[in-house]
Amino acid sequence: MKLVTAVIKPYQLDAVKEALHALGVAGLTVSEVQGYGRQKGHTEVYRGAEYTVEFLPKIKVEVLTDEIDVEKVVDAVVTSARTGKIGDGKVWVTSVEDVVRVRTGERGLDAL
Amino acid sequence: MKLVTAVIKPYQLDAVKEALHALGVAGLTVSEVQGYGRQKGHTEVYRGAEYTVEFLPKIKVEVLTDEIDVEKVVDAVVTSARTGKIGDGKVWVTSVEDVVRVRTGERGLDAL
Amino acid sequence: MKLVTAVIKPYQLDAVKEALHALGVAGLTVSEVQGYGRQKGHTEVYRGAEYTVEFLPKIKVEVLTDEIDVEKVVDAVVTSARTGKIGDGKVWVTSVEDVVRVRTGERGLDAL
Amino acid sequence: MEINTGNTAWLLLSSALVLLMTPGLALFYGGLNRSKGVLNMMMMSFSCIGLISVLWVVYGFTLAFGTNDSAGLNNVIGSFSQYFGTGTSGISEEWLFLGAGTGIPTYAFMVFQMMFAIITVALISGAVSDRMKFGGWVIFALAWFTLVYVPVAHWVWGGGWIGGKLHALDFAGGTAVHINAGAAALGLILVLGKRAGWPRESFKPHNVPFVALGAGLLWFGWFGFNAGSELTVDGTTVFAFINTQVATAAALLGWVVVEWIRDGKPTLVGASSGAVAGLVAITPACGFVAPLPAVVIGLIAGAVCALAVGLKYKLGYDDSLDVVGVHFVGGWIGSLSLGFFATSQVNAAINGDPGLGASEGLFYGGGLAQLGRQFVGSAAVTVYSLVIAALIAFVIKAAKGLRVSDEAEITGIDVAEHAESAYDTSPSTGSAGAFAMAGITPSGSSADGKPSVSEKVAG
Amino acid sequence: MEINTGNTAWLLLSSALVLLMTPGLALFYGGLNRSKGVLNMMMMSFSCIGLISVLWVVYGFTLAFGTNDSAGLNNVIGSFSQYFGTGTSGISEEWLFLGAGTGIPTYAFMVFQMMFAIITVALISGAVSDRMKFGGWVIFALAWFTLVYVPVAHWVWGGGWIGGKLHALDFAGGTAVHINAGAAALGLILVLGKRAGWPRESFKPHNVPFVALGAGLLWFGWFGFNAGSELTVDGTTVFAFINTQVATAAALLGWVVVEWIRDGKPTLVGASSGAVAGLVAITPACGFVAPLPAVVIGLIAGAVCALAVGLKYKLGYDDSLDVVGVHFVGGWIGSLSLGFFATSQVNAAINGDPGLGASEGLFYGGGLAQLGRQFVGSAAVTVYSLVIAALIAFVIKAAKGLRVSDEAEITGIDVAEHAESAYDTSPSTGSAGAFAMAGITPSGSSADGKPSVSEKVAG
Amino acid sequence: MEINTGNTAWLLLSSALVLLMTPGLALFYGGLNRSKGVLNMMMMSFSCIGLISVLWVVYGFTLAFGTNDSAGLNNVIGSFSQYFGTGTSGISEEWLFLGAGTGIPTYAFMVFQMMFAIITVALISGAVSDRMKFGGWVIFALAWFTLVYVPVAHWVWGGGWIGGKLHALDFAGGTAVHINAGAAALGLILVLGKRAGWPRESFKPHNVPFVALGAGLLWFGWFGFNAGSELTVDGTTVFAFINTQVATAAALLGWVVVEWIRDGKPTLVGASSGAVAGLVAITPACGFVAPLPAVVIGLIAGAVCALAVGLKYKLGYDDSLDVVGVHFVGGWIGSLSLGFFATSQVNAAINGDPGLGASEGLFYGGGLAQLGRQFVGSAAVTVYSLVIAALIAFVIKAAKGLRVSDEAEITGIDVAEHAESAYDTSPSTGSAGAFAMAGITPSGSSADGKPSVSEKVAG
Ligand SMILES: Nc1ncnc2c1ncn2[C@@H]1O[C@H](COP(=O)(O)OP(=O)(O)O)[C@@H](O)[C@H]1O
Ligand SMILES: Nc1ncnc2c1ncn2[C@@H]1O[C@H](COP(=O)(O)OP(=O)(O)O)[C@@H](O)[C@H]1O
Ligand SMILES: Nc1ncnc2c1ncn2[C@@H]1O[C@H](COP(=O)(O)OP(=O)(O)O)[C@@H](O)[C@H]1O
Repeated sequence: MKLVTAVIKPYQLDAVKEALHALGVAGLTVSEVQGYGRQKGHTEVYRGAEYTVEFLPKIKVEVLTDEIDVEKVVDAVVTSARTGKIGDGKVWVTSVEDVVRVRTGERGLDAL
Repeated sequence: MKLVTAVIKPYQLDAVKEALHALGVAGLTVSEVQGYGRQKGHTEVYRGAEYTVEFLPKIKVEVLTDEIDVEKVVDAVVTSARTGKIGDGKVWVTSVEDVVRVRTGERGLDAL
Repeated sequence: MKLVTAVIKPYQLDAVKEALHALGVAGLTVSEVQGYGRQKGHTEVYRGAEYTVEFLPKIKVEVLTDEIDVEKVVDAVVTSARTGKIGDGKVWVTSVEDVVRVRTGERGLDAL
Repeated sequence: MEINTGNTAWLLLSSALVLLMTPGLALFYGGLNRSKGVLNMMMMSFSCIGLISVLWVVYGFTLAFGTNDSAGLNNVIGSFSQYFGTGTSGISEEWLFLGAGTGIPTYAFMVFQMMFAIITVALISGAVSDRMKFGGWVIFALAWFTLVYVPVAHWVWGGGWIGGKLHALDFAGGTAVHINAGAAALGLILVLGKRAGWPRESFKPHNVPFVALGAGLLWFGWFGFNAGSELTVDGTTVFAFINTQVATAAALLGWVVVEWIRDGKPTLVGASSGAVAGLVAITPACGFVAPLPAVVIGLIAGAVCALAVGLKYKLGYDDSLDVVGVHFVGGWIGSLSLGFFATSQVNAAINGDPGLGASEGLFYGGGLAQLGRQFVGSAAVTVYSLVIAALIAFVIKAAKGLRVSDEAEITGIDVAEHAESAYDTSPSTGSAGAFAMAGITPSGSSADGKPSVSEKVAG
Repeated sequence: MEINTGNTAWLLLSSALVLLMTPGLALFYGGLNRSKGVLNMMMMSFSCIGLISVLWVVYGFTLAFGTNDSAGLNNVIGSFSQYFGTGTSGISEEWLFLGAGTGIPTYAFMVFQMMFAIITVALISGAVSDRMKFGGWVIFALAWFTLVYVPVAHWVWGGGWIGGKLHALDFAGGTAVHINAGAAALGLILVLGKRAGWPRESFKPHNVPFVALGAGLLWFGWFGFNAGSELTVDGTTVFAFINTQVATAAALLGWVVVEWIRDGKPTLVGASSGAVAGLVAITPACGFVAPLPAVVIGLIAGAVCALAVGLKYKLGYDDSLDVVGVHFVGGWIGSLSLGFFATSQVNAAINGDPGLGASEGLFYGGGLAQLGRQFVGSAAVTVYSLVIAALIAFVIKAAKGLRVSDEAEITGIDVAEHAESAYDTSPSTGSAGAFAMAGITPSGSSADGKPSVSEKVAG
Repeated sequence: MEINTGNTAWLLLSSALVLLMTPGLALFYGGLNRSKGVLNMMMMSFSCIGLISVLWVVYGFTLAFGTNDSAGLNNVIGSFSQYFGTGTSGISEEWLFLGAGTGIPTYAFMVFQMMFAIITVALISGAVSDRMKFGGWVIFALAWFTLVYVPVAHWVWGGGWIGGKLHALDFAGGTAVHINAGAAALGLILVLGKRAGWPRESFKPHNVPFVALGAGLLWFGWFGFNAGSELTVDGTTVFAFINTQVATAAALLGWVVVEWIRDGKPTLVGASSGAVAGLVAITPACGFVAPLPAVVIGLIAGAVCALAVGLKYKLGYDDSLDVVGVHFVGGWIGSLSLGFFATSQVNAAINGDPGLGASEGLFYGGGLAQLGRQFVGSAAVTVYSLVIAALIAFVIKAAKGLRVSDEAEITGIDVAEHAESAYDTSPSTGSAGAFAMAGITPSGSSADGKPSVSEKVAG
């Protein structure tokens, strides 16, 4: 099994969720992160003084998926998360040795 | 070494922590996540209108562990996190190539 | 490619960011976590009564990197995050099968 | 002239209380709104304090409360010169409206009425949250104040046709303030349109303790609004005071009971909203009815408004924080209640000499006469305010000044229109969170795929 | 009757100030509580405003302040008819208690005392946070108000046995309000039981600025409570005012100094709590003692209450927000202080003609007489209120209406009893957080493994 | 003596309003600060209420407002004995300063002036946020109150040289309060130094709704501050009231317009700050100028202060929350404005008999005389307060009591100095977050690599 992790722009989460839903992905887990990258943040003015904000809010999406579906999942995420502007984020894939559904104790593909 | 990641119900964290403690696990790292899955959220009423809440708060627990203990750790987490109701979450295992303890620079098993 | 994950003390983030920057690392993703380990938290007093705080706030840093640079990245993080006191945290390395840059669809090393 | 220290102290105190209502309203509205628009919400109220105070001394007061030399014109507008640019020349100025007998300097009345003008305009803002350009709001406030509030205040209280000829009653502003603002809100949002996501998303209050505290401050200040409207301290003042309390309390109960029955749970937002509904409804009536009828008016207002806030979902207008459901509906309930409960036992000026020319209510032997007058007065203000508000909005829309961009609305109007965000606690500089300790400043403006303020893009 | 505009304005102002105290209390208690119960906490106060206001005009005032035709019965209860259903017929109503000399209409006194009744009941709620059914609270409030507050107010202030026969002093409510509410809180929690997790968990305040602001609003309103209790404006009023200020300030110092010595750090929660303790203690004494003794009373109250809030850990009752430690203990300190410091230099009605029948305090040459009276009056109210409160709680418990389920307590009483949660900032609709931008609504009710409101489960 | 109920009620009400300003200020300053120092910020204000109230009755009032037997000494200090330890003996005490004619008991004036002393000291605290030891603050407050506030109040209002000989005008505290506190703030921070990270980091407000609500409460309370300063209720009182309103409104507009032009966006923090700047500037002038000049004074103050808060970046002093930019600069604007706009049309005591000895302003035919006096009075207080404040700070610094450690500053002064943190919502006991549900308590003190309170370290 694989774990697909995506760091995306917050406003794209809805689109990503829909795209995964369309693929038949049953679940996912998201969290709040802050990203630092080519997209360089921005300056803010407070009482006439300027400040730089370096970290930008991003959403991390994690999806456990079948080996066979992994390319489809990655493609779906990449396509739906894309705005074409810098800072759209990264998607990466890691290998998972085992998955368990806590409720039932089922393992492997049955656990998804 | 392995990394055991669990997405569980918030109220079960105490039980999971105790179970791991009993196994002699020395440390763990937790974070707040939002889960989407079979457990479908719920509707809320505000001023007579209904709304659906899709994401549910979950806790992610990460435990670095010895290859040998990994099954025990997974079992402990699964057992202690179980309420038997839908939405109990997932536990998965990934392989870790190296671990370093920042304080000492120790590597591998010594770093745990 | 590799994913270097570090759980560090919050106040060390600046130093870690600088150290990675010096190495030419282009991006990273951080999140808030709570750690439990040898560093045992502390007691607090409220209206004369004492309480134990077990979890301590930590920062998780994730850096996707080239296989070749991974040792340098790990060393940079470990060195810059070190205060020498208990609770400095852990750094671990996992293998990543693929990385995609969402904006362009580039894969692998080009995606970093 | 001999100043009456008790009366004057009371009117100044009441003015201060009514001023406090506007920050209270800002908090109430701000708490009800989503957090990404709370500052814009509060800024709409604060800008009214700034703007209307100055306009009031320049031309508002003279047009509303000056006496026009032409008795015919005086039915519709006050004097263009009498108090223009404040118009009074010093401390020897006497109280003119009620004669020297009350011992109240004109400036005290001017500042008291100033506070009414401020909050009436601010009330409207609750309907337009999260989507109206701030510049557009300022223009709207200025125009509506001038074209609607000032003449309506004259009609109702300044000797104009509603108070002076029709003899409709309005003790503290059911018609002049609440129906007026509520109708304007409706007119404005019909042109402005809905928030993105409405009604699909819930738009729940982001800070309920603020809502409750705001309601508490409003309640406190409203004693000045209502009991202060007698201007002097006498038996009627005391009735206005106790009626304000019991009607509001009853309305709180009324709203909460409806929720308890309908939704299974009573809420603090409901209790707070119910209190405001009661305050609104008793406003026109407080100095004309007895306490037990006040309880009845309150109960009805609380229960009816609790149902009326659902109307927007049926009729499809997005009245964000229920200005129509609470102020317009509540104002009508209060205004009509006078047709039933007004009595000279409470206010000798009913049927008195020199009196208000109004009749006792239906339940006090006055027949339907007063009910009819109340209806006509309230209906006239409803139509006038709604139409002019819509027209003003239309003009501003034509000048592209009405609505923020979709991106700004999604990013949050606080950042988009004011370059600031309300809170900087958990993921920031607080002592508890890890981001805070790490010194990660939250992104005020979110550059993510949306246009943003002074974004720097590299490589 | 000629109305005294200064006196009447003062009493109305004081009434408004005392009304503000209840939202202030809601904020103070709400901030001290955990965030998952802040709305329930505030709702208990707001429901009192709604409920008690109405009951007061219907039967509370006549029973507390009406004069019973039977002089014997009048020792224990007021009139069943005199002011029933408000009982007064109009603006010609005269002031009855103190004769026409004060120039204050009866309704002004009625509404002033109404505010006292409201806050006294609300005070109790601080002891029961996070675990009492809201319906049970409403029943309790209704029953305790009727069976305890109303008669005790009569005993102390309405011509009943404590004020009228025993001649114990209570200027503004040490016995009738604070000891009374504190004893009721103790009686109620003995039946209700502890919060889950108490005393293991810390239950720290979730919003300390709210606590401080709440204390500030209480302090402000308390000037009406204390100095308003003279009803008219005279020299004693001014003493009551300045004593309120200096005793409260001294108590703030007293509490903070105890913390500084004992825990090494002075806290803002301590300063706020100390201020409240001082306000409580000076309440019965403010119109009978001189300013320097007021400083002493405040210092003692602050220091003793700072220690007294620790008692619950020793004795094992869970008085969530220290109603017993502050109001009960502080009330006793203030009541007994009169036995030492009461003086006719400040209030001519001590030993006067027509006077209160009370003696000078020990330090003013009056011996122990007054101290004895204070003890008997306070003890009687302690026992009566505690017992009846426990009995009421017992009956509600028997009807399964007292305590929420364990699940509801863990989930949070706001969601469980009111279907709302207080804040919706960081993980929601704010502009700073990523979840906010992504439009993730926080889960109001947490379905996780616990029963929840209208949970939909699929597959 | 016959008490005037209207006047006395007004002065007591005003005292209560001014008391409320200090918690309002605490909220305003607290909201402007970062969240990890909000409690320390508020605690500095609350400690002033505790401390100064008590000191005022003991020795402050007699030194400031007593009359020194030596006419020469009376230019610089009041009586050491007249009101020492409160000094008055009971309710028969008469009003002394203005003769029996006003009907106000001395204690009412004493408590009114007490509130001024409290807030003046508290104002200074805004400059030192996040880095001053709390113990050091307490010492500073005590010393500055004694050595600076008390004599300056005597000079300006108590019959001393500025008011009594120089005949500079200061209706409600432009010189005695705002210039005084602003200069002290500057003196103190020159010794205290900058916050770690300043000016590199932004130090943005952590809770803007608190800022706005704080400003609202300040505005409300300021009516007591300004209009109460006439002590009695007369025509001048009413001028002071309306001027306070319109100048503040105009200043709000002035500040916001500067922002709109300079930064492209008007902010709520700007509107709130502008209001405070207007309140400050109109303070000395409110009882001496007409409403339209008040509008002009407000506009200027709002615009100039909006620019003046940027000075610290140029000059390099870290005035955290802009006490200098707002209170010092605004105080000077208001004080000098009297040289232009003061007129006997508003206050008969100008040139009157018995009068203040002051002249009409330049625009009212009085030439430059009054402008000169205003300059001298304000400059004298500036120099005196700045120098003594710096000296006090220097002594405290020498005793190692001035500044917290770097670690404490980074961890957050709330935890370091008060062992508490302000909020406990999202990562804690709230109902929405997962950590909350999981019962994870946020770490108040962060042990991470920094020294911490009672940290337990295990193997
Ligand atoms: N090497 C990396 N390791 C981990 N996360 C990264 C890395 N580079 C970028 N990211 C994440 O991806 C986000 C987008 O990257 P950025 O360089 O700004 O834009 P883009 O991916 O469009 O070139 C960053 O905000 C950060 O969260
Ligand atoms: N494919 C997945 N990838 C990542 N996380 C998942 C996935 N499926 C479920 N989860 C996580 O597990 C939680 C529980 O899953 P759910 O389907 O609701 O219940 P159950 O595991 O009992 O069948 C979800 O809330 C989500 O956080
Ligand atoms: N086995 C583990 N798995 C995951 N995270 C761990 C583990 N052990 C420690 N950690 C993380 O590392 C942090 C520091 O560990 P700790 O034992 O306190 O100190 P040190 O690493 O200096 O010995 C913990 O707070 C926790 O977040």
